Amino acid sequence: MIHFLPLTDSVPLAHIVGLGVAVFAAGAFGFLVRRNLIVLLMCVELMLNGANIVLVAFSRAPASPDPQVWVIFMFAVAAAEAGVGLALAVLIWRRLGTLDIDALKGLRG
Amino acid sequence: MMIGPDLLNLAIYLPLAAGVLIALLPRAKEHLSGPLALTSSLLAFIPALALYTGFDPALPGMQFAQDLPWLSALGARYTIGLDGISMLMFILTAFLAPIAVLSSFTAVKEHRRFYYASLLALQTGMLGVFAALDLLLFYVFWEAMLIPMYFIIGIWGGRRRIYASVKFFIYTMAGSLLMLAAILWLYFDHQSRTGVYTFALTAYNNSAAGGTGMLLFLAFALAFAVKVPLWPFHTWLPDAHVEAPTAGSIILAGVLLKMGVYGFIRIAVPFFPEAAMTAGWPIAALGAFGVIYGSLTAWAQDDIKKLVAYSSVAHLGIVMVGVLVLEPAAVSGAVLQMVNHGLSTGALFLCVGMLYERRHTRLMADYGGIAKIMPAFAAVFMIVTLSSIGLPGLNGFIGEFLILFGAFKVWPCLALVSLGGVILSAVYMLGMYQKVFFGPVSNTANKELPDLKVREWLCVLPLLALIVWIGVYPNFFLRRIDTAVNDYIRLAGGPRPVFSLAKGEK
Amino acid sequence: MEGNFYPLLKWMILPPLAGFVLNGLLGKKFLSERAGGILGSLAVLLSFVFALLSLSDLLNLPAADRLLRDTLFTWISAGPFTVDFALRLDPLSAVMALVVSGVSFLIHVYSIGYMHGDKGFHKYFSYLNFFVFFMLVLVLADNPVLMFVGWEGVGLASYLLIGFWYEDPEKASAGKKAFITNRIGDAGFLAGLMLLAAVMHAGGVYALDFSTLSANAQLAAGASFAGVNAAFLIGVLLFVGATGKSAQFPLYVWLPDAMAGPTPVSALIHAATMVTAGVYMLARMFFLYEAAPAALDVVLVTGCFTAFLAAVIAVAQRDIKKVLAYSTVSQLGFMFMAVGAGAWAAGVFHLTTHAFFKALLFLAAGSVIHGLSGEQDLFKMGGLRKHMRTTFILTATGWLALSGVPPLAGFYSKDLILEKVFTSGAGFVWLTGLLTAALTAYYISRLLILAFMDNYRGREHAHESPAVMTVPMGLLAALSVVGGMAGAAWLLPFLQPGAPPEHHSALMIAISVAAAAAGIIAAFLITGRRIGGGHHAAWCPRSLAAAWPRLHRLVYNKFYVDEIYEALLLKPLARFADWTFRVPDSKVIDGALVNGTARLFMSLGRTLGAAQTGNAQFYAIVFMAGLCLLLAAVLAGYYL
Amino acid sequence: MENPKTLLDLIAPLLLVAVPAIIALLVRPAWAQRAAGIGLAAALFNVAVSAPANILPFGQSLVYDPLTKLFWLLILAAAFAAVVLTPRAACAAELPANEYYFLLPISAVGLMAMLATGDLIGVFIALEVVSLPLYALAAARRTAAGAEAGYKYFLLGSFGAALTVLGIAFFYGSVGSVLITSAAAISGLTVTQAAASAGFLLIMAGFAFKAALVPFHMWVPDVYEGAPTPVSAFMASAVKAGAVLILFRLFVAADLPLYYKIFWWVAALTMAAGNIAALPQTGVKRMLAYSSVAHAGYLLTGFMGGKAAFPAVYFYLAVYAAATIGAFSLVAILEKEEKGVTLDGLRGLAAADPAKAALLAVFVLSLAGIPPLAGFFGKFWLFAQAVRGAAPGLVVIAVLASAVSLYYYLSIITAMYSGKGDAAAVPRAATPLTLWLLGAFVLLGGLAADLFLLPAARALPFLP
Repeated sequence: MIHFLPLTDSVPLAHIVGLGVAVFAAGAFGFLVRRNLIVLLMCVELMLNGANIVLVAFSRAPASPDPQVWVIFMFAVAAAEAGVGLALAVLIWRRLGTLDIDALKGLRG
Repeated sequence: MMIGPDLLNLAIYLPLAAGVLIALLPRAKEHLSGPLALTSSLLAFIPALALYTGFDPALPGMQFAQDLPWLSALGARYTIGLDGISMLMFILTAFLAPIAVLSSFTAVKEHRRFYYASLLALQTGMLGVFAALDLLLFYVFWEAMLIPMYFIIGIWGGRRRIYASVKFFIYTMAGSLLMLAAILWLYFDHQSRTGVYTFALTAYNNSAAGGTGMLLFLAFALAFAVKVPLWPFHTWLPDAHVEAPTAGSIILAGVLLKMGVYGFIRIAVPFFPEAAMTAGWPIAALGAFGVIYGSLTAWAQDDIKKLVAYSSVAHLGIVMVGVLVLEPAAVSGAVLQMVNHGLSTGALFLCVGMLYERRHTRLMADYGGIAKIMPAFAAVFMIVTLSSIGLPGLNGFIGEFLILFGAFKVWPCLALVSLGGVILSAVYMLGMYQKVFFGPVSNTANKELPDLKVREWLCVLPLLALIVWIGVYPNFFLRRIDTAVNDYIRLAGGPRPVFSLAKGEK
Repeated sequence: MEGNFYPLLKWMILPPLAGFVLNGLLGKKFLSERAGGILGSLAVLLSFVFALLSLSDLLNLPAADRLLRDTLFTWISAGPFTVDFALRLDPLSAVMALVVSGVSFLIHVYSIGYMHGDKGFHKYFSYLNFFVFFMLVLVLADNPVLMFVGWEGVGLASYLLIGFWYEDPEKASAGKKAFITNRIGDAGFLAGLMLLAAVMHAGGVYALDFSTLSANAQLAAGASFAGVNAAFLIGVLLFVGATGKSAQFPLYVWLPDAMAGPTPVSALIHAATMVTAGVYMLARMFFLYEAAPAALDVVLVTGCFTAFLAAVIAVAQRDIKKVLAYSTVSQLGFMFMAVGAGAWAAGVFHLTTHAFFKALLFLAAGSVIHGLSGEQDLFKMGGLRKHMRTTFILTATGWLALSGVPPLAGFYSKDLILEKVFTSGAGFVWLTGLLTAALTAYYISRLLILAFMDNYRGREHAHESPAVMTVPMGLLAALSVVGGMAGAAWLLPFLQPGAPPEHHSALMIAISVAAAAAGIIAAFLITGRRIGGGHHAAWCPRSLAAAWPRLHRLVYNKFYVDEIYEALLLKPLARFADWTFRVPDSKVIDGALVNGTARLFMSLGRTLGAAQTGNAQFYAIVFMAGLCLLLAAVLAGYYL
Repeated sequence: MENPKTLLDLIAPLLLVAVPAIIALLVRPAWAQRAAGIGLAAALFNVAVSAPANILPFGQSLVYDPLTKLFWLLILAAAFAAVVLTPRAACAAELPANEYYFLLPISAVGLMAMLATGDLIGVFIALEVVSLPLYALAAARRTAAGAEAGYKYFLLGSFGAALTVLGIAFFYGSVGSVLITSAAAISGLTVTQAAASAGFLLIMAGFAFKAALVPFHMWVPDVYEGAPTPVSAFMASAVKAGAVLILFRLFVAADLPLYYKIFWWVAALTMAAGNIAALPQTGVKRMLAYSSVAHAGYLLTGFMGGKAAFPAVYFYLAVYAAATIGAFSLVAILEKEEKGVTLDGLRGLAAADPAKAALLAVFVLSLAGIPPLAGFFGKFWLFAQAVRGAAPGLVVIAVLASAVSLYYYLSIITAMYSGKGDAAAVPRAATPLTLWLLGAFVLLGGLAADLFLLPAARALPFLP
């Protein structure tokens, strides 16, 4: 098996996982408190990347390169997501003239 | 064709087929829907009658039975057949259906195709309930019937028809849903005991005891009690009756309510004899209480239809006493009383409908002195009223009498309470009759009302004939249910011990 | 089954049925008034003839074996429970059937004249035939259940005929009152039958015909229900039924109101036949009472009290029919006294004689009313002996018979009853009976005086009734005269073949004659004092009224019994019914429970809808919160 | 790869959908619907006639076994119905036809892939292939409401996706595999297994979001209401079916008693919340959205029966999808404004257009689960699974919830069949044949439940 990205043993696994989770949590927190739609989009990307870090970190534990490949897929997915999200944001801007999430309350009840 | 399952199927499905045909009539032929419906329901009566005459009262068990595979993945089968009790209900349904159709000819003017299609579909549903011997099939017919009835009340009903129809539908369906859960439990329980997946009714006789049996029994009992309707589950009935068109009321009172009682006889009690033995008295007590309660509330009405509706609560209360007391005479009486109530209350609704068609009001206060204007109608109404209050010589007496005499031996208190209904029924029925028919013609709008027309005579005469027939010669009908009644009592673990009359004992 | 099969019996009940159907269905359209009347009368005559034929056949049998039976079909059969549609003719039912069909026939004929010109003529005769049919079913029934059919059937006929002129709301109400009051009694009757059947079934006896019941009466005597002797309870319950039908206290209130019906109906149903059904029933079921003497005491006391109460009320009434109605109640009380004293045959004897003279009196009253075009107030009559001579003579016959003047019918039977009561040892009852007898003589004399003596006080032209009315009355009058003697000689031994001949004590006879005489004299003294004075305003009952105004008002208003029933029973019950509907039914069950559940879910739905704010971040918060909960649950699953 | 026919059976349906979808993007708008429809029909036919064997040309990544066949049949049929039932008028007026008929089949391809793959990464990627077109489709009308629906869906969907990835990461980290079958390994009590279990729960939450289970359901009413009605139909049927099936797969793969307990509560809450929240609704689309939430709860009830519940879940999904597509499609045909049809808007429909009213009544009554309609048999068999799985309490809740639901289902029928009203003015349009077929299926499907239950029972061994 070829290790694409050999990680040194000096950084404990838990730290890397912790970093990923922290990034994820930061994104989630931002998602819950920020108002701007673009910022929310960025927060989602942050969450996704945090999850990716965790995934990559685990390529060390079972000692498999697979996660490193999967993360590439995830990047693609995230990029597509960002594309759709931005397009929708443009549409929102055109229709509502604002990017404040509080404006998105036409559908409720 | 031999008198057998084919004929049974014909009687069940002919109305539905005709209903579909009527629904598909082109708009230009809408006027044909009524006559077509009448023809088909009359045609369906012929096989039903043939079955009744071909029924052998001496044979135990089901006759004209058929058993075909249906949903093999579930173990559900298409099993139908009739015993003495269901045969009687079956013929009652087939008998009332043409009358209901005929009563609608002038009353229903809008969406006639859909109306008659609903009525005929309803007929198939009701006949199916009485013939079904497979639990799933029974449940399907049982619930399916609600849809056409819901339409009949909701579309062609009175002012508050929507409220009434939705209430009717939700109330009765909600009651039945717990039964569904109980059916499922039984189904898997049976499978775990025997390894066989089946819904055959016969497989479930005496199928659970103890606390489980009681819970399951109550689930079934609730479903049936709502339909009966047993106090305090009755409040959907007055609303449904008042708002339903005449035919709907006839069917509702004549057949639908009987299904609740029938459910007790065919399912709830034989499935859980132990629980029924324990819970029988409280439920019958509700019935007896309902006799008094229904009579009192009927007395308080000023709307004729509502009065009749509440009287149904009273009538069926006494029937429930008869069914649960498990005494041969009482059970026979209860079964016969189901028919009697169907005839007399059906006829009452029919008569009220005739009045309503003429004056468009159901308030007693709007009438008075009708006997002078419509003497023939008054006579008919009188006979029906008397039948309803159980005058000897007419049908109502036979049933009440047998129930009371049978029940007295086991539950004297309940019989005596129910006896109070004998007095009260005279109070409210004759009070109503007096307000409507006697006295001077105070309201000028009533002066020109025409008496019964030929079509209306055709509606009431068969009912009157049966009312008298059953009163004078009930044995014709009783003979055919004897075996089935005994089967029922045996399955129910009856008869119950009679109370002690020994001297010195209390 | 014992008894002789005798298919003729059914022919006794069928002609009136046919008459009912023919007159009812075809009458108005196809039959003339005369034809309808004749048809109705003939039907009953036919019954009478068959009754006579049957009687002669019965008489041909040896005295111990006098029982004829006719089973038409098995009526009800459910499990072991079987009731036949069977008729029986024994001396008791034979007498009753003869009285019923005979008196009925006469009254039918009378009615042809009385109802002449009425719009509902055919309906009337059809109802009358209907009544006779059910009355004969009642009389001839071979089991109490079939008897109950007749019992309720005659009640229905009574209801229909009381409310015959239904356009008058009061008359319609009177009919309803009669039916409902009777129903209360009937419920008692049914309860008694239920207990009787239960007792018999418990003893393994499933047949309910009278012979079987009689043979097994000891079963009832040996059983008990709720701690009370069953035979006693059955007896009392059946008697409750009898108090309804035969208008005894406390259920007598319907009978005076029942006078709203046409007068021949009052004569037939509410005097001669139907109201005596209770007495007949008790006589029929006497084997039960023999097993429960305590029940007889109840009958005796109730009969006595009713007889006295009704006689007192009758004293103060102004309506000629009301007087007769209360008199009927009172006389029925006498019959029950007889039964209560154990002398059912004496009761039936009085029943028979009473049928004659009371029918006569009613028909006479009818004749008066007919002659005065509907006037019923005694105070507006007077002097009719001049205008209606035949009627007067006939009424006077009835008067003497009812008063108990020998040798007319009433004397024999009433005297026999008092004697029986006395010998049974009920001294106080006997005394009350005697007083009642005196009162009876008083009020009927008063009626005679007010109506026929002095001068005419009314405005309508008074005229004598036609022969079609007076001839039947004449026949009844004849019977009222000879009925007592014939009965004493022939009827009593026929009813009770084995019984020892009566020993009439001269003292007894003297006392009762004295009582009657006292009543008559008092009436002439009090009521007749002003005869000839022509001063109408100061008419005699005033003197009584003036002497005891309060008492008079109390009596005149029938002790306010109707009002008390109304206030204590009917009104509260009706209000309770109303309340039941308004509060427990509409508000609690339907309102709070049924619709309340619906409302609860609806408001829950609105709350959930309100939580759906439209804010995506709130949605995410719920998402996260829920997820955290689930995660906590998972981890708890591992670590707890 | 031993049998080229098998490989073709696997690849061909995906291509048969995807290629015409791309063609739909390129042709004249008028032809786009036909292209997409023909593609889906061809794929459906291909799947129907194929004889799957459990052969793994791509390992667990793409499997074509009898189970897949059943999944695909359901998804393709639903997608096909959604495509052909999109009113032509709606496309001409508001929807960009080319994009619409491209995105919808592509989403269907995603669903097919999602249900054919055996590893979680594949499932996730496929899920994104499903979701991304849907975000766009939800906003396809480019109105304010559409944009709002699209963006909300996008935001919450991405949020859920991120959680799913995190879950996959932890699952992989603990178990060392991303195969669904390896979920069986989490039924221990070690720390690792707890982490795996938590991760697995996160994964399931992602699909619970798509399936609209409480508490992940809150987007559903807003999005269904704001999205073009045919898109709502697709989401409520095909997408929900895909999500529920994958959820079922995960659930039975883990087969963890703890999950049974959790799902018990989730099912109960979902049924209750969905049905109760639907009660006061007056907009039919929103009502149906809540109804679809409730139905997810019913489906979860069936999960209590474990693996053997599959035939019941499958049959119910088929019946539910048919009724839902039918109902939404009728709303699509009837609606005049962006907001869809209100109850008042249905008033008098029966008089104006009896055929459509009757069909809508059939669909709604089936959703309500009233015999003899297929919905009843579906529910019956579904609840039966819960009883078999010893969860009778949940069945009691389920039947009570069904009783509550009757009210709002009936309100639709009542509106259609009462008097004259707004709908009386609706021009009578022809009722599409597909709608009749759906109606016939819903009407009679229950009596022929064997057709679904027996093949599904045969496919049972292929469940992990």
